[in-house]
Amino acid sequence: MFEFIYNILDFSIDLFIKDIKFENYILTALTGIIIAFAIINGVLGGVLALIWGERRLLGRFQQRTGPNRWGPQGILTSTADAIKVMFKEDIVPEEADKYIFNVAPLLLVIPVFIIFSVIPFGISLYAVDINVSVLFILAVTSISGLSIICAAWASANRIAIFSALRSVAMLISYEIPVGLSLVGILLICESMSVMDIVIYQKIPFILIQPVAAMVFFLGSLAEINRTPFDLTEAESELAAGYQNDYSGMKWGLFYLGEFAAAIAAATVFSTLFLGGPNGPILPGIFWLTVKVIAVLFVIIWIRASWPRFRIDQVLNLAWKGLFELTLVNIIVTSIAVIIWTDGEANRLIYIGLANWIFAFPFVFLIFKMLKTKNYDSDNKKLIRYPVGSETPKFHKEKN
Amino acid sequence: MLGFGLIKGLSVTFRNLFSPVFTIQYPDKRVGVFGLAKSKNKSVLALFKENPKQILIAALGMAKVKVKIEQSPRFRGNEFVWYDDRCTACASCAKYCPLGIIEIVTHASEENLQAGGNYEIDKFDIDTGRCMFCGLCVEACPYDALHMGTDFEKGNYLRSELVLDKETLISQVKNPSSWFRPQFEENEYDPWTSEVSDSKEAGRHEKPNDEKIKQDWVNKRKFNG
Amino acid sequence: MSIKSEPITINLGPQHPSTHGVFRMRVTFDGETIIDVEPIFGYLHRGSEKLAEERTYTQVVTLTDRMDYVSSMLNNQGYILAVEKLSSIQPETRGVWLRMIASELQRIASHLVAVGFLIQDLGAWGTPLTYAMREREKILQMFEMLCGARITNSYLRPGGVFMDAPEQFWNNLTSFIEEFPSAIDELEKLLTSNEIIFSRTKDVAVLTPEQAINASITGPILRSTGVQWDLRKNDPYDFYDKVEFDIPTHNAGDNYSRYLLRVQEMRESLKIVKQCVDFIEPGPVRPHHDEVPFLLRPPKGDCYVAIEGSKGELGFYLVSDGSISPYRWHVRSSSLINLTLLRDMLIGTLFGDLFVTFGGIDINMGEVDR
Amino acid sequence: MYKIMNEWNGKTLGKEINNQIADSVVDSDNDSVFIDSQKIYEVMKFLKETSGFSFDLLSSITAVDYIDHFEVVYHLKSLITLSKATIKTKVGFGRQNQPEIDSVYSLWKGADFQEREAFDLMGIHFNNHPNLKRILLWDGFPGHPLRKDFVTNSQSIIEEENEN
Repeated sequence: MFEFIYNILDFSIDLFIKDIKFENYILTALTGIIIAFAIINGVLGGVLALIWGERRLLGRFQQRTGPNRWGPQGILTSTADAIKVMFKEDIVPEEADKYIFNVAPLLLVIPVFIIFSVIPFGISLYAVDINVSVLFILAVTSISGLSIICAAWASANRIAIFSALRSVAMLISYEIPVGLSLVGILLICESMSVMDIVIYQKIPFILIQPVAAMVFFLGSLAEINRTPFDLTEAESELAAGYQNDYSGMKWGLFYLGEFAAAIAAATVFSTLFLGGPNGPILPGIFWLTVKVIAVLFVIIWIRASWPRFRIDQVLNLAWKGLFELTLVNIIVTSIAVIIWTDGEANRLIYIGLANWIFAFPFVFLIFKMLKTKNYDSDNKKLIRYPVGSETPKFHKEKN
Repeated sequence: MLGFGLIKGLSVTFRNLFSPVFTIQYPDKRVGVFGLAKSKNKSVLALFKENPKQILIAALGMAKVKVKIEQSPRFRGNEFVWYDDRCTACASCAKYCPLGIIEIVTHASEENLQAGGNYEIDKFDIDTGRCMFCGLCVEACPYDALHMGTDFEKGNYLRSELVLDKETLISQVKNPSSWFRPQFEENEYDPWTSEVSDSKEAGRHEKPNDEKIKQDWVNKRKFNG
Repeated sequence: MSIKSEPITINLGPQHPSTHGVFRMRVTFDGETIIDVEPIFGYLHRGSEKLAEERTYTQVVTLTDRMDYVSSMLNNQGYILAVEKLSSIQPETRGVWLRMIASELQRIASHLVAVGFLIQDLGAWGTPLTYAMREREKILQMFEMLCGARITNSYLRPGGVFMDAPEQFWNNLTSFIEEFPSAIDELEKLLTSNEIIFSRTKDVAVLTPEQAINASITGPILRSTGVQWDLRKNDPYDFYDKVEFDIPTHNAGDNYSRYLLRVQEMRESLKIVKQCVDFIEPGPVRPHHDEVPFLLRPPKGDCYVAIEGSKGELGFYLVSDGSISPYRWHVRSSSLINLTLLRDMLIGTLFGDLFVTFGGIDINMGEVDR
Repeated sequence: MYKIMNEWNGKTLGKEINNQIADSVVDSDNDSVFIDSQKIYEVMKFLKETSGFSFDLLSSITAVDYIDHFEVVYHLKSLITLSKATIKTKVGFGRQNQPEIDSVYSLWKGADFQEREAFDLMGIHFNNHPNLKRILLWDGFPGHPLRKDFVTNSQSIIEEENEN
């Protein structure tokens, strides 16, 4: 994509502005700006659509209509909200550390956009191809935790600090299973580049690495603070969590960052596990969009159906459940990779079968974390309090 | 259970994704082409001939249709219906009001004083801004002069405008609710479609003729004696 | 290994999304663990008891509506029973059946709200709540047919109800009786076997029967600890001795059993409504005005009547001095008294359990502060 | 299957109590027993802990202002013997500023909020209550509103607030 746009720019400048000679680096910068502009605006548009789509879908799940006032089917609702947020008063608490208070929302938003730079939107449609882009994604996503703790600390609010500490605890816990869950894929592809992984995915990796896909999905739900791991802004406990004291566009940036993170997580998941832009006939960007929408639908569906975990259960799930699962997954996959080396026919199918048979049963292990024995009301006969066991000494005589 | 409870929950919400909406859009609802045609009782084609722009808006799902919420006939609305010619200014309603928001000022009529005639009403104010619409005043009214109203779209910017005075009560559209007025329910009266402007229809007591009064008096004497 | 930490005190409420009104708690945390809770009341205190001293006996009915505004029919019933006992009024049969139907429907509505908000506090994003509200909506519509209002009913009068039910009410009631079991089934399918709900509510905020009785806790919370105690059975008022139903109990005494018990009680209430519809016969619904005048003047004396409200024993203590208004009106509000053990239940649990326990107790601020 | 609760006759109960604790019953009628306010704790302890009475559930505590004295009313229920009774006490004769009575908090924890409420709204001081402070009204509220001599004039409250 980069070279394509660079060449077009070069050509058009040659064509129209012949007098001025442009240095290469200016052209490079211009190209970068154009690509960044396109991606950021694409994501922003996606965020607006997602906010609308989530509200409509949640409404339908709850047998309501959802927002339908502004524009056809209410699609302009989130745009109207965005405009409103921009014009709202910006309140900074007096006790706040003003510099950090202002920087924190930016810290949340920027890394999310950076992730999209390494995502291939088509087979050859990408901004940059770093050879360690999987590592890059994992590294960049952890910056959001810094932003949350900055925001909470700067706003000098106790509830916000609660939220930030929860967020950090969750981020630290879930970084590990999320990172380890990708090891299986890296073993199979023998590359850390997202491009290579996409090209290697003749069969979507969700079928070959079911356990890794599940762990990655749950982990990314936790990292983007979605139900059932939305403890950071559990509105029934912490009101709005770390963004309690934010208002106006700063709050808007947090909101934007969260929804962009949801899109980013869905994109990364569909790139790594659902084959990304791979698909028949139609262009890759279409298939990627379809897959991202499908993943987002599942995320919203889960939000509509499930309550949230408690903090100790969340951490237990990460350390006692998902972490072990990833280890099992790595062991099974590495043995399978050694047995069926690269180049062998139907290699992916064999590895997948091995994973389904040996690794997937361990999924039920994580439900040991939840007290899932059936609720027993069978000891009903047990008299816990002797109601009416004695007779009073005298009764009121009834006429 | 092993996580199957969670999946069961997902299935419940998924099934409800396709079930009809139970909420009501108010004050207007957005409809598509067919919804618009249905609300106007015309075919889509006729509507298109009439106003193509409207159909275009409806195709985007942006056509507005006014919604009138169907309430029960007993609904205690945000207003009162009062028939001045039924009212004898006995002020029962004012006495029975828990909040004391009905203000009545009367003077004796100069014309029919000898015949025990009516009081003339100078002032009949109901402060609906403080009213809780319990309807005890309506229950207290012995001559069915005061009724609960059914309209509830009575928003105002000023508290003083919420006070219903005598002139407003006389001149307004009269859609009395059948709350504590069983005579309305017998006639299958629906306050949402019809109104009762004639005060004679609103009361349950017909004015008795002389013979009946005499008979009643005799009966009462007999019973007590 | 223990990490040295400092306690942190947070004011939760009166403005908080899930305090069910304007309740305030001053909670001290050690990390995520609760070490102290101090409930603070009074943000919705309207002085109902004082107001009643200046109103006639019928006018006080409107005050009872506004106490526990999600179960106003039950409040009406309790108050009316107290007035009837005080002035020895014999209620009309049809009126009693009608008010039993109304109050059992109200109990269902109240439990639906309780269950819906309990799950809302658990973090389910409104879905079970909307399903519960959908069913409650049907009940409120029936109330509107009965008395023209959905929440502040004022339907009951000394001696019965103020007006007979219209024709449409019976149609709606019949279809409600048919449809409601499947709606509960749906709700239960969504919630009862859900592992997250299970793991979050099981063995949290456990009460023993001795503790609960000692703290005067009544209603579903007491029954969830394993005590078979229901004033509808043990001290029958109205015609509850003529209908058949069970008192569901659970032994665990935790949040989950409180949830499950409410669901079961809804089914029992529906049973009662069904039987009432069978038993009801045509007749007058309230005594004539000559017998029970608007301005009641009960003889001097006092009486205490307790009914099984949706949240526990709902008692009304009335003192009459022979005049048209009560000399003293006291409400034994179960919402307030059920909070007595809040501190003991919460200490040692985590922040996430706080509002779940609170939702499991199911209070209504209108009744707590009166 | 379900047994029905009975109500104690006040006179019978009064005799029973008086046999055990001398001079504790002042008066009794068909509905209730009037107890000497000095011995209320002793009587309550007896009623709660003696089998045959075992009133384990304290339904309600409330207070009534009878102008010349206050009356504290206890409604007791027994789940074990399935019976209920009403106990009354007269306190604060001659309109003392602070009528006093012993708290039953140590017997029933359920008395906690109810005694606080009676203190808050009626101004009855419960001795030995661990946390006797206002519950529904704010600290520093002038007077006790449910007393009959309380002036229900919002203007005067505001003025007094401003003076403070």
